Amino acid sequence: MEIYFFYMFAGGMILTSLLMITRANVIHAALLLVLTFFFLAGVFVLAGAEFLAAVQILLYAGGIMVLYLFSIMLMNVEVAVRMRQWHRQGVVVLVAAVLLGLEIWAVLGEVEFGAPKQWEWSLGATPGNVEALGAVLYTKFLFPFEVASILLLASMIGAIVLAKRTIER
Amino acid sequence: MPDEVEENSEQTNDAPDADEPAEAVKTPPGEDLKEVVESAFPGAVLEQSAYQDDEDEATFVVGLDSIVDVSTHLRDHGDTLFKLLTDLTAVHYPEAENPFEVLYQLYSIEHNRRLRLKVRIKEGQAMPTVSSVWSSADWMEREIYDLFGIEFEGHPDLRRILLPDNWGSHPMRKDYPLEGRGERIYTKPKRKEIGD
Amino acid sequence: MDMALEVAVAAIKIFIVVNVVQLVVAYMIYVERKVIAHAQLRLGPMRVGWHGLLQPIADGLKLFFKEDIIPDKADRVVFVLAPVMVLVPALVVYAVLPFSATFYITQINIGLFFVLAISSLGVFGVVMAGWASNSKYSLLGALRSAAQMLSYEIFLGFSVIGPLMLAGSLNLQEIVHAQRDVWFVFYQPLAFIVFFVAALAETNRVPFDLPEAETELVAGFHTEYSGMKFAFFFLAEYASMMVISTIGIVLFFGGWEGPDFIPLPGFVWYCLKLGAFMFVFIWLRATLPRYRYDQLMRVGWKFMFPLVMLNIFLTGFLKYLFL
Amino acid sequence: MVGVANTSRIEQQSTLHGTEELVINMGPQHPSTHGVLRVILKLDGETVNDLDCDIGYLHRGTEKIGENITYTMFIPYTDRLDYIAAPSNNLAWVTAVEKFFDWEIPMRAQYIRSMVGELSRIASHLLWLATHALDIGAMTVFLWCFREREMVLDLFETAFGGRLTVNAFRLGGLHEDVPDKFLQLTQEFIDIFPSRIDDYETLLTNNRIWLQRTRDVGIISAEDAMDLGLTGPIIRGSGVRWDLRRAKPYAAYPYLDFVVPVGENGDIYDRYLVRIEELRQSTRIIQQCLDQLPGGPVTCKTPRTIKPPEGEIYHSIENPKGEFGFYIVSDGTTTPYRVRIRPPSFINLGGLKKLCIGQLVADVVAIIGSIDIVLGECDR
Repeated sequence: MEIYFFYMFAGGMILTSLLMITRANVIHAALLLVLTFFFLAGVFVLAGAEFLAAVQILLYAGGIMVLYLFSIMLMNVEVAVRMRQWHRQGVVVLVAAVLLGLEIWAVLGEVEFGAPKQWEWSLGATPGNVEALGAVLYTKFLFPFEVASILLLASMIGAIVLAKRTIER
Repeated sequence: MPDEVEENSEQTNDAPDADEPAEAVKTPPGEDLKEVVESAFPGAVLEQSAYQDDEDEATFVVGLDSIVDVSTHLRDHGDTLFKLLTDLTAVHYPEAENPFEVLYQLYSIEHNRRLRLKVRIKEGQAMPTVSSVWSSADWMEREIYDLFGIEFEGHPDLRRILLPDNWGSHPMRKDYPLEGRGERIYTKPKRKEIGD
Repeated sequence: MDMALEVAVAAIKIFIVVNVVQLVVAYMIYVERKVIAHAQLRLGPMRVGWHGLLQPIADGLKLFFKEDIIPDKADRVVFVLAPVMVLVPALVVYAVLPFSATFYITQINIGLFFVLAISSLGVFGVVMAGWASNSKYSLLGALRSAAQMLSYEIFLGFSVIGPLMLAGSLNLQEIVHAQRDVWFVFYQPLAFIVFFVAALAETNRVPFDLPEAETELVAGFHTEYSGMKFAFFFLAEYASMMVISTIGIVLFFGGWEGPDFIPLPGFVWYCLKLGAFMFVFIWLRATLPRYRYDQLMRVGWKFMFPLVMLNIFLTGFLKYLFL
Repeated sequence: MVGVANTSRIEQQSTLHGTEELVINMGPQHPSTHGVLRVILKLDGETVNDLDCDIGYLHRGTEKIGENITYTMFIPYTDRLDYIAAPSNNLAWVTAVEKFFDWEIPMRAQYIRSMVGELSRIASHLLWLATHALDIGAMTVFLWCFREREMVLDLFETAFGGRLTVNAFRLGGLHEDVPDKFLQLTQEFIDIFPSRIDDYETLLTNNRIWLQRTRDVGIISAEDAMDLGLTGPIIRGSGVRWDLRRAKPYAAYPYLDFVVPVGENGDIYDRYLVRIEELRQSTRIIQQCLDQLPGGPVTCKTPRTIKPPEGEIYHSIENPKGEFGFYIVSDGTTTPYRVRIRPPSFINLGGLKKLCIGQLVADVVAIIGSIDIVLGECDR
């Protein structure tokens, strides 16, 4: 049963991401990206990481993507739609695609296919998901966690300074 | 009843009538104002009148060229301080030599006085704008332009204000027909941008 | 077989909850109209049924049969999807809300987090509606609302951390159980103030109803909507009011539990508390003027944000000392 | 004529790059433009960078009509100017025409004129408060104010038979004496009204949100107010103690005792306070009128046909919205040669641009509300 759900979510993810990169209308692309996040969250839930799933929706879909939309809406989408969408980068794209394909092939070669028995199919049953995450995050990985926070803080202050200069000018 | 009345107003400006009776018997209304104007611009007041010698109806006829200077002077001079342009309008006398009369109704809050300035102009003659003297003239001049067709030179934004842009005539003129199809004169919408 | 049964039971529960929610929402609108009317010396709806009791049904029918207008220059797909995107998250959240000790659709151990995550999606519908309408009022409303809802989501999220620290769980049932003796509102008054203000802002209620401030933006993001699509926005607004009230009740007022000396079923307690919350919402609407956009942001970032941070710090400190 | 929107200085420019200013059209069908006012706003985000008003949707050529009918026939037309406070307009017209003559208007008529004038001020200020509060989102005040406005309209009905367009006065006095019931009902109204004003103030005056929305918003200095020709409560809100009822008294105002309230900062809140105080002062004036009301006739002997001598006069009164005046040119016939209405709403609205630039779009609504315009008089 779960495997069907997995294929459903994974397939949806691939489909929506493909649609996303081919849309001329930026708003449509952004909305499709939100859908992609949803499917990703579904996969996370199947993998038993419902905290991660909720964070995925809360932060990426509910927070960051709204900000994206916010700034996109301020642009003149009609003008953007009429603009040229395909830039002459075919060669670069081809090279990148071949490289990516090779990488995927190499990774997939390592993985055993068949029943994924190491995955715990559990929906809300495991007790310690959130607790375990918190415990690990604040003990073993405290230093990287704090480093990441400071990095984000620095970038936020930088953004504010840049924006403020524009306003004052 | 009237005699029980007490004046508790903190109004600062009910005084000017006090020194009036002694001299007002002889001098026509607005004589002191005329002196203020004449001291700076001799001969600027072409005519002086007042309805029934009412102080509030004092009227000066001023020349087309001096109206802006006289207005500025009347606004700024300490004895007049006509800071409020109460009203700005026009009257059409089709038979007269100068068929349009443009009126400036001034009021001084400090001295509680009124004064009316008049400029008589010919058909097609443009008035200088006083919107640099009183900002309130902006819309009122637009209204005169709209309803009488008098142009104001130097006006920042002279467009029709009450009637649609493509209204072909000026209805407050006396020759504007009151009924019939004559009043419905259309012109194509003409985008006239003055000051561009 | 078991699974089929489970699915069937869940489906029945979902069916009940969704329908009851819609009916309750319809009558909440009725109650709001009545309460505001009486605050304003009017009678409110009086014509349909006894004291206008059937008014919500009549309104619903009217909205069903109204002509559905899609503006010419609108982005049709997004325009049609937007009301759905508003309503669905508002209803999905009901999946984890505990209405009583026994009546709920499901309980998951990240319940509260789930609620916050899903209700944060409502803003998409609003932004989509505003943009797809291709109208300047709608766009302004959507921009305002996106900024407002995003900002206040942060305060809402932080304000629930205090009670969470006391309860030690994200599971809504367990949070309720943790308040058997004392409601958290007494431990966490600061958090409750911030929560309540953020709740008003999240649900676009007076004094934070800027996204649909009718005297400035006509109707904000849903200016161009009519008929059933408009009804969806309406339903969603009131449904999320109920959600946020329920969260408030669960976090601060002991959920469905009442004092022991008054023997009332849990569901009745829940309804009473919900009614009280709703009444305050309506009461505020009848009393207060509207904040301005920049003032709203100032209230949020300069007043509520420090307050809620102080609350988290204090809670942690005191918990460390005494527990 | 129809179908073509008027050009505006402000037009939307579309570019892909760079900051774009949003041009929005507020009105003529907009809930808070108080009628058919169209305001074109150029916004940078939510800040107003430029503003242009498009008026004239309600232009009926009242001045032109005035040139072609007799002086008496014009009284009902004045009702339709500031229809929120119709008796005030009647008062302006009759006092203006009476300035041509040296009639002795009976004191009873003068007192009733003042009284009705103040009632119409109450009616107008109540409608202003109602809509102004509604614009800022306080919905309850709206209906509370309408409760009292309804009472005032009932009073008009008792006295003159009309509610909105009252046609209250005649040249030379009143058409006929007011019924005793009117005086009695007015007394009743005056008795309860101050407590109702307290009710409004409870909801607004010290309300933090109301203060935040109105304080330091739409500030206009006294000098600027005079420059823009603003009159009435707006200029008093800026601290100029000037009221035509005091400066150029008419009707029974020379014999009445009242205070002219002024503000300090000239912001929306001060205009609000000034108008609220004017409501109280109007109540006081009406009380004095009722107490001092003399007996006797209500109309003087007037000729059968009103033929003012040749000449021109300007006369204005303190309407609820500001200085409302008439400039009349008489050519000695029964119809005026020229009637010019000095419309306070029109001229006050001209100051809107100055008040709004640099403010937020939400403030534009509040500022329009605080100017208190009525388009019937603005467009004439």
